[in-house]
Amino acid sequence: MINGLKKWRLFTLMAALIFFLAGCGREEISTLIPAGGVAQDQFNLLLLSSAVMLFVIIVVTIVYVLAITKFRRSKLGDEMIPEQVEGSAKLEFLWTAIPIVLIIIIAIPTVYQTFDLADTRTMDVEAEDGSMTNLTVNVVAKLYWWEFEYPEQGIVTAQELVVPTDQRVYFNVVSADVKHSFWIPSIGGKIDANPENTNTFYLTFDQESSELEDGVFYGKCAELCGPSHALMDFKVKTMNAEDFEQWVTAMQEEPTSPSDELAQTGEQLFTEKTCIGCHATSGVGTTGGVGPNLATFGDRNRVAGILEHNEENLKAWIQDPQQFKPGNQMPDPSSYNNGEPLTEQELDALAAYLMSLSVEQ
Amino acid sequence: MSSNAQKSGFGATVWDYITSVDHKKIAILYLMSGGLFFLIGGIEAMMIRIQLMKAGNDFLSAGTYNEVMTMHGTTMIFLAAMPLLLGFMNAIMPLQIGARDVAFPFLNSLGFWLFFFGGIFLNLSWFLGGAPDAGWTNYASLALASESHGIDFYALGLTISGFGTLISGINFLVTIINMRAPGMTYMRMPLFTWTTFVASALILLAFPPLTIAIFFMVFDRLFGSHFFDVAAGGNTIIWEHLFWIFGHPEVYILILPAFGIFSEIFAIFSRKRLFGYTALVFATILIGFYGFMVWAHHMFTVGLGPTANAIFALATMIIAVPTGVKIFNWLLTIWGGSVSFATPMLYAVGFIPSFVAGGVTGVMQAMAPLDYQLHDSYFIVAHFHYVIVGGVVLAIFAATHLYWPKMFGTMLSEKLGKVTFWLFFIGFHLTFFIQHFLGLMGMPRRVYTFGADQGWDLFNAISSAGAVFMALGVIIMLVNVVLTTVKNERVGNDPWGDGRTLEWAIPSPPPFYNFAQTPLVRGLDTYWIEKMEGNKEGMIYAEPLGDIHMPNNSFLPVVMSFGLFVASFGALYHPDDLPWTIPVIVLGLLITFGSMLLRSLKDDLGFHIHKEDLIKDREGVKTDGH
Amino acid sequence: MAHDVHDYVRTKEEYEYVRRQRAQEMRHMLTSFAMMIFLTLIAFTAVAAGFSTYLIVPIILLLAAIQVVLQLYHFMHLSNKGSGTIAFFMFSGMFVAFIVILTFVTIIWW
Amino acid sequence: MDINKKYTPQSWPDHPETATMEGKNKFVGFWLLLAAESVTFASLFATYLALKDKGPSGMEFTAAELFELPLVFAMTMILLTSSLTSVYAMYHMKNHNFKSMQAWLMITVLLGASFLGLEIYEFYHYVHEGFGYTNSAFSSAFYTLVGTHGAHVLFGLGWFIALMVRNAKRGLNTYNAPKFFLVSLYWHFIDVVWVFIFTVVYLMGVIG
Ligand code: HEA
Ligand code: HEA
Ligand code: HEC
Ligand code: CUA
Ligand SMILES: [Cu+2]
Repeated sequence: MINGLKKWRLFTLMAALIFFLAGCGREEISTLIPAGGVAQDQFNLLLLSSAVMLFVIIVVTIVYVLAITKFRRSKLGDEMIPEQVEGSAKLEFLWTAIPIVLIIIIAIPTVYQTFDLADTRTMDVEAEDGSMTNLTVNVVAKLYWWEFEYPEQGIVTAQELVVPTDQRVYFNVVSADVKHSFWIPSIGGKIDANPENTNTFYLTFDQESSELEDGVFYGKCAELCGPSHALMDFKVKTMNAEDFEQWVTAMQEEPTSPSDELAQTGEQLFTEKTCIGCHATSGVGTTGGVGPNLATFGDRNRVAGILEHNEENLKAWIQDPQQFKPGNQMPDPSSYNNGEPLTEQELDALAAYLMSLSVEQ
Repeated sequence: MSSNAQKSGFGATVWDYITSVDHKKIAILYLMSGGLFFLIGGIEAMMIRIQLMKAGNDFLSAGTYNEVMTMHGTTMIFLAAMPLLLGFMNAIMPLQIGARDVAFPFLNSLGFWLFFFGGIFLNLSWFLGGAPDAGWTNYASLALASESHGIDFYALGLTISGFGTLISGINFLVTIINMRAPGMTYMRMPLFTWTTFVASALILLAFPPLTIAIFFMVFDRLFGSHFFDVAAGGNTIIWEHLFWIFGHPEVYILILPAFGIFSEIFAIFSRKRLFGYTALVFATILIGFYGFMVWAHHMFTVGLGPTANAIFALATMIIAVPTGVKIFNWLLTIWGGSVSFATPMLYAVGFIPSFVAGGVTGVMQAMAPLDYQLHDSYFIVAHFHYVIVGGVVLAIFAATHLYWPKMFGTMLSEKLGKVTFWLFFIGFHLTFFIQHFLGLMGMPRRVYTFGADQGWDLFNAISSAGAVFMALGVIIMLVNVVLTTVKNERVGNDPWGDGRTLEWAIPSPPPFYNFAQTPLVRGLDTYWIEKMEGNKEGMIYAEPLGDIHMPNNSFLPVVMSFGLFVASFGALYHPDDLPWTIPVIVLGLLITFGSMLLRSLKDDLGFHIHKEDLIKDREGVKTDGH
Repeated sequence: MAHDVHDYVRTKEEYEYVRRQRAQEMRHMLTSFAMMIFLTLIAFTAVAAGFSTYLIVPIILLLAAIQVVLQLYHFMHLSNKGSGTIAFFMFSGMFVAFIVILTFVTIIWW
Repeated sequence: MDINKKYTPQSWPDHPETATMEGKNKFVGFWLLLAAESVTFASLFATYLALKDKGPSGMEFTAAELFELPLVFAMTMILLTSSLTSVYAMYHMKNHNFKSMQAWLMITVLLGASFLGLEIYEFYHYVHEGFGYTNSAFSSAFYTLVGTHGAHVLFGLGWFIALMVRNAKRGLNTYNAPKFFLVSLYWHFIDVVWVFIFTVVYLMGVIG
């Protein structure tokens, strides 16, 4: 036999516990710790709707608990035949009307926010000098990596989105192959990267990512796109407008050759081993690269979006990319190195070179 | 299981079931194969949970995980939940309306075999080069890019079984429209019959878009068309629309019969007439109706634009109202009743909080801007397992206990039944409640692994632990079935004592012709009325005892379905440039259409049971089915 | 079921009467047919004559819809008594069909 | 029901198609199938409209250039007429005039076959011009929509013929009357669909 009351207590206990634990979500990625205007709006909707839903659940629970405790046969006796009640128009009206009211309460902000978040009219507004007043980033999703182009600035980067705080940033999102979805949980809800059309939306970033434990916000691909869908991560660096300007200027400069000898060998190898055919090393450019632009590789937080950023992992990645991201589009060394794996020296050199690629210093 | 099993040998029994057109035997076939697929889907679920139990686990590889996850969803929805419900509809609905069988017994059998061969075909993919791996939603761009034949197995398998389901839907509709016993007006039909009716109507109108979408998929992948090929002007969003035009009604196809089952249970075990019967009926119809106007809530993030999103968001929220009407009417049915907590009622009582929790998260997802965060995260996984497991699966388990005596003539053990319930119920909440928070903490769905740096380890571990409880519950249920069948204690017409509708007025299991005389229905809960008036005979009859006309058994449904099965193999390997594919397609279609032609040319007039045999039967002398 | 064919033999007068009834009904059918042909002709000429697209499209769609009604109600006898349920399902089907097409050509596309 | 029972025009029921329980069931079931078919064709139409004139860059064919109305107009007239002839067949069926019914059915089949012939010619012609099934999204959608209708016509013809042959010796009874009635319903439905294909695909295609 069930004891409704006991169960209910258990439930509240569990719920309380879980709400406590929920606070432990990481601020780099939790929608419960919004770090941008859009996420904040959505979080507010979450709170509002949770309150309404909690109300619904409480009402149902009260009636429910009373019903199953008061009318048990063990209390009423086996012979009792209850009155066969047909129904009640009054009650029917009541429980039609109240939910309608509740629905209206959540419907109004829903409609408002739907239009507000889709409002990209100011995207193409030009300032007097012909430059754009707002920053626009073209996002291209590819099997398992992300490319970010800044058309106005003439630069392109990959895997790490760099954006200024406290202003609207507009995004044009499209896919180069299968469908993906662009999602930065703590900054705002997602939008799909479709192969057939460009989707447009905006986000704002309120917090500088350097304040975070990990130094970056986490971005995710949220649409199943193949074996490595789970690994199609990207990172977001937010900085104040000034730092951002600096970053853009640094990106626009032609990269200089590294001073370190090992890295210079690496640079050579990078050309010899045809890496350069897929990877650009200059920040100036447009989308369309076969592989990620590596101009900022030294500043990265991760290798290939997932591995901790150190030379060990970098070398392991170059030697066997499939091991880390099954099905990704970067070939094995054997395919461009006469069927051989790269030697340890070659790897060291390449790693040194790649680590030297930086625009932030 | 059936009484002539011992009499005529195992082979004969099997043959009898394979060729049977009796709705009760077909129901058992549905139950067995649906149950089998449920176990397969459940094992796949366990594999998912094992893989996700800790960060960076390597129990399944990335590719395999996608296959397992896809097959879990597909199997559970198409091959487990729906067939199990169709099984109960088959077993019970004709009895509830006092019919001798469904309107088209032959098609009933055909519907089953199409489903069965479709399901087998789909699952053969495991052994023939890889299962489908693009999710149960099979979105077009990924599905076209997928290299193995898995997607083709998905497309062709679901085509075959989809035809089966459509046929069953039409069959039930016609049965309910035409074959109700005298006096059984629409507003006297039991709620399970009503929900069968509306769910069948949804099948009728929702499966065609799926069939067409899959048709496009087959042609794109196997015969060179370009519906979804963006480079040639195609558009993958068409798949999404067609899939969800089907997909959303589909979830109501699942939940409405579950609602029906619970409605019966609440009335029986509260010993009380359903509160607000009329409201329940209209709520059912409304849910079915709205079900067709909300599909784009699965596509809020696709970029359809704010107008479409707003309209579909509002339309979706409305569904909470008729559903709420149902919840409250059930509560008021319990209220003032005499509630016995037998196992079916336990499930029904467990269902209410579980389903309400799942329903309200659904409404939260309907708020488009909020859904931008929730979509494709574990929040969604939590939502739909709350409504599906907390609604549909609990209903299937409840119905298993409730109708087992009616179908097999013996009661499942109450004690083991309650153990199953508690294990499953606790495990269910443990597994899925926490997934809401995983979603909110940024965990996307359909990920085969996650890094230790995301902060999701603990909750995933808890979730996996919960799944173990569910598995234990299911295993105990299997034990229960075996023990009960071995013990085989026979029960009477109305084993629960408080049966209200017609199916409880006849023996358990019913004779193969159901009602020797068609009953006369005098009101809602007609058997209850007779009982309360002290009618010793059980029912009042609308006709004198006379000869009964019955349809013949037939092997043709198996052959027809098998033909499509064969043809599908031809189509599947068609793009591989093998010489035998076209002949195999032709051969398969010849088998199917040939047997269709045979069926329509050969007059199959059935046979009669004579009055004398009926009288003998009533006096307890068993007559054989054939 | 066993007992559903009722044998009834009409008297001569009754028989004559139903024959006449049917012949008359058949004449109605011919009229509907003539109308269908006529409507098709109008649609065809409207297009052939090359009026403005915005004018023609609604007109020819309307003409097609009228033909559907004629087919359903005259040729297919949907109005017969006892056909209420099937008419309900038929219209539900057409309703779903309508929403699908409507959304595909309006709000749902970019 | 006795399959060998003979009827006279006087004893023939008013609604032979629904005189038996089987007939009633078939009648209702078939209408339901037609409701499902409406949604099927709606899906095809919606897809066609979405993909109209869409193709790879540099695609040659668009609806406005491709279609030839006179041929399609003739096809429309033929199919409409066949709808009428099948009504005649049902008229005779109700009067229990088996011979006339068979004759009108024959005419219906001939008209249907000529429709199908013209359609095949039309397709052949397009393919010959280079507008093949695998050309573009537009061509796939076009052939699938119109071809599905064509397949329905073909199936209808087969059904007509099978019934006519099977029952040639047997005459009308309440066992086969529902079958004749259903195939004629089916035929009308096909006609309705064609009216929309004519309007939406061809007429609206030509105006662009
Ligand atoms: C049985 C299956 C079932 C059922 C019954 C439901 C019921 C509902 N679902 Fe669910 N849903 C699924 C199965 C189901 N769903 C599945 C499988 C998916 C995911 C598919 C995939 O992507 O793989 C999904 C996804 C899904 C989404 C898409 C999310 C996304 O991917 O972004 C949405 C969005 O609106 C949604 C909404 C709803 C709503 C509003 C209901 C409503 O019907 C719920 C109504 C019930 C209640 C609200 C509770 C009772 C009511 C009251 C007590 C009255 C008072 C209440 C209020 C005023 C709120 N569902
Ligand atoms: C009817 C529908 C249904 C049912 C009943 C279930 C039941 C379960 N589901 Fe599933 N699920 C879906 C429909 C369903 N699911 C769908 C549609 C998806 C989406 C797929 C997609 O994204 O494409 C999904 C996805 C899904 C995911 C997300 C995967 C991902 O996004 O990566 C998870 C993860 O936890 C999960 C878990 C479970 C669990 C633990 C159960 C448990 O309730 C299962 C309980 C059953 C058992 C535990 C059976 C135990 C059996 C035995 C122990 C056998 C004994 C053996 C013998 C005797 C032979 N499901
Ligand atoms: C055919 C194209 C191709 C070639 C050749 C190629 N790569 Fe790559 N590379 C890619 C792609 C595609 C990715 C993105 C993989 C992913 O994340 O899914 C990638 C990713 C990388 C990354 C991780 C990028 C990041 O932003 O974290 C590094 C480092 C890298 N490649 C280095 C190399 C080196 C060194 C070579 C040559 C020795 C090389 N690549 C050759 C295609 C190529
Ligand atoms: Cu890209 Cu998932
Ligand atoms: Cu839905």
